[in-house]
Amino acid sequence: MVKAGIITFLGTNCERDTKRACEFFGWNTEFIKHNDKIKEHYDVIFLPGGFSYGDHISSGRIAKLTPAVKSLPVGKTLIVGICNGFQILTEAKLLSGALTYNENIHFISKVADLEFMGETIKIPIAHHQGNYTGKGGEEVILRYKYNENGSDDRIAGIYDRKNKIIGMMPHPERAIFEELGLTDGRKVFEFIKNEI
Amino acid sequence: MKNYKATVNVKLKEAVKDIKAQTLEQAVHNIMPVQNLKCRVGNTYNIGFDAKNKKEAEKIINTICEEILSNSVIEEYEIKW
Amino acid sequence: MKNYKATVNVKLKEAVKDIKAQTLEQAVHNIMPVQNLKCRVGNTYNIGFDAKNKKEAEKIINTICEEILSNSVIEEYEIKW
Amino acid sequence: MRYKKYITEKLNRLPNEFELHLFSATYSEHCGYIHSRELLKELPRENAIFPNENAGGIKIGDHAILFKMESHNHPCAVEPFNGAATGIGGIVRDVLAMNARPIALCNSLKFGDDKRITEGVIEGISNYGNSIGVPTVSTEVLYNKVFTENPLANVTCIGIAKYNDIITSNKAREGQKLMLIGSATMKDGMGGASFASRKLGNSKKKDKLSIQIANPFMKKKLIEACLEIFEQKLVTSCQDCGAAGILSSTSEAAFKSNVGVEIDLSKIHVADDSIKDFEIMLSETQERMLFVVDKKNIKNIENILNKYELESSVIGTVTKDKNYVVKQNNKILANIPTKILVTPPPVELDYSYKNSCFAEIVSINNKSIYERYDHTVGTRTELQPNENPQFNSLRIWEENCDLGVYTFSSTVNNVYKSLINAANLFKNKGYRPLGITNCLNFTNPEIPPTMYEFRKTISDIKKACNELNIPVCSGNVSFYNESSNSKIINMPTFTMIGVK
Ligand SMILES: Nc1ncnc2c1ncn2[C@@H]1O[C@H](COP(=O)(O)OP(=O)(O)O)[C@@H](O)[C@H]1O
Repeated sequence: MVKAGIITFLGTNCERDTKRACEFFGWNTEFIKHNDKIKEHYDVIFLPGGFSYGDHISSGRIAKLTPAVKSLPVGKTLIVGICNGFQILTEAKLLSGALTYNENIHFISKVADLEFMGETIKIPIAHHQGNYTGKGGEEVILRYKYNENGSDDRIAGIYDRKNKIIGMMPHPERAIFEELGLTDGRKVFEFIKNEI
Repeated sequence: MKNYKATVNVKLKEAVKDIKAQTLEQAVHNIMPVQNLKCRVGNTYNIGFDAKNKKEAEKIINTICEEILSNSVIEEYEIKW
Repeated sequence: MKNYKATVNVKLKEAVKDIKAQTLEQAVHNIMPVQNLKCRVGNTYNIGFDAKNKKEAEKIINTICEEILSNSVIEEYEIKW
Repeated sequence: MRYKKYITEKLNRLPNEFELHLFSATYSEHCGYIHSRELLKELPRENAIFPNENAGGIKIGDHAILFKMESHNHPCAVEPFNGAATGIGGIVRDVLAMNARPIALCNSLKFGDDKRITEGVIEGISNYGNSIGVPTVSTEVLYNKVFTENPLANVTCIGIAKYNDIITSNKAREGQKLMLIGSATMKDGMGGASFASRKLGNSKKKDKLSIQIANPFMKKKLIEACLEIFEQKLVTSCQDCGAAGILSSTSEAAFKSNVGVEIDLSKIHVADDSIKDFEIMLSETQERMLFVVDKKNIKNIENILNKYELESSVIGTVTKDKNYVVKQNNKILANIPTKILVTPPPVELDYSYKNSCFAEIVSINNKSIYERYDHTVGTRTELQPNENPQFNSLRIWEENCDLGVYTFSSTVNNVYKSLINAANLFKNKGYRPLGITNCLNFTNPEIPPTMYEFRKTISDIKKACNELNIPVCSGNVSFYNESSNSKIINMPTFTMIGVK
């Protein structure tokens, strides 16, 4: 069985959604506190979405300083940053580039069409600073079909295969349940599972 | 121990697009005609604290700038005492 | 027409709670011990534009400050040329 | 002060200046419901749970859906961003205080021609709701120029709790301790309660002191910390610190519990040493909660708060004698029977009729507004806003059902019809309407035809709810929505919930 860890920072708000999604796939899921060093083994570690530290100073800026992030088992365990988690990973320089304000300067919350593994999928996006700039060597795994926020090359998600780190702005954990009318997020979680 | 005060200015590097500045320029154009308008937006932090001496104070401020106030991928900073 | 450049500094009034500064102080304390730390956070705008003369330039900047950059209820601003 | 004679008679002595400050808040329209409390008693409450608590609601299976609507009209007129944001902050605290997790936000906004207000309010709602991770699922935005100086911002918070774990404010017992949790008290929001009960003056200068600063990050920490503390059953009673801050939270808890309290101001954590005694009592500093706890639980509570980097202080004790006592160290500043403090004198109500003007109100709701609100966080939202931004459906995983949510407003003449229409909308979509919360936005109640229209509104709500067999679970009243140059059209706002 897959063992997933979800790091919770002060202000994080998608940890329970992410846990619910992991549990839908039958994964054994637990929270990791921001001020604990990661010692245990996990198959995958999520940095979930939400406004860690209120996005004060800049999104992801303060979360990157926490013991949990500093002790991430880079290269050993698959690490997945979603939304604010992606911002934290770029701030920590674990992924290249940076996420700045959306082109229209506003928060954007909608169901976006995304290009993923050769098909178009529908997943919610909800962010204020999702405008991706300055890609490095990572593989692009998710692209906005219509450039929602001004990102270079319509980039919505990247994957550093060597270090096993994924970062994405869209929220696949919000598109799992039939009851909510969106299920394409399952494809992203299946991809994650295959990369473990 | 002595009290030190520094002002840190953080701004986007020249090459990075400054969305807030673009929005500001648009907002200005919406209320009045201004020619050749060019804006840049940054953050300012006034920081006061105690340190043994100037050298220690500089070390503290540098750490704060590098670790918290700026992201070297897109931003640069300037310290004034 | 002449080109003018101004730097506008907008900050919260003294009596207003600076929630970003609180987070910053906490973040600093979490990475190192600093005594008597006091922070304030503000925004800086570098604005360049053409105007007939200094008087017109001042009028433009004042309008921008009042109408767009600051909120007189909680903020105050300072202009440097 | 207008009620000094009344107070003197009741106390059988002259009140001191500090006490008068307390009365000026508790006897304000905002806290005392001077013009509305008698009429509100007529609202149908059958099947509602906790209609007199911080938030009322409906029972579904083993769970309770608690919801309440609140206005933040005056603060939005003065400082739109913080005004709207703290409006959400306040209503979230009402739901949180009952040990309910906030699961959705709704809003009804009315704007005129002031773009800065429109933009600021929308940004304030977006920033606060998104940051605390509570989805905004239902939104109404209306325009008419009468709202230019007096915008209306009504927000609803919906929460879910295990019915048996609900915490109320009426369980304080002698010997227990009062704990103040969250932000250090400072001067922000000074006099907010009396401020909201006053029409906006020509000069906004004085009003500027009354701004409350929103801190959604602090609120998010407070939500998680409170729910963790409540889960461990460490708190007997809880009350949020809203209008008139420490004063109203402690006096309400004391009154509802039929006890007294003794508060020591020197124990309260403050952010500003220059703050005066009465300012500590009345400050509306955001992101604070009041707990009533057994002494033995304090340490455990503090440990949990530490994890969330939250401060607290033990500010007083519950006493038997039903008196409201405030001290600064050993000096007694106030000693008032609690009942007198929280029961304002009756006022004469003027129900005379006068023609009021008619104004056409149009919807300006569109995606450039609702796309700024995170509506999918929380994994409950079933509908996307593009079809009908005012109606949504939330998955109640706990009870395996769907909760319809609809926010709408009405003119005074249309109250009955709009409630019936709303219920029909629910029925057409397969939902059974369960209850409503409301916010009554009116002009100066001392000037006709405000009270006439207010009474008509109450009686039409009553008629519609009786016919639909649904209760009014909670609500709020906002009077004085006028400035020297203009006044609003009186408009009640509703959030209806239903189940499928
Ligand atoms: N228009 C209304 N309809 C129904 N209940 C109302 C209305 N206005 C106020 N109430 C109820 O009166 C009580 C006190 O309201 P309020 O002072 O706004 O509460 P709080 O102090 O918690 O914000 C609450 O239980 C509230 O639900």
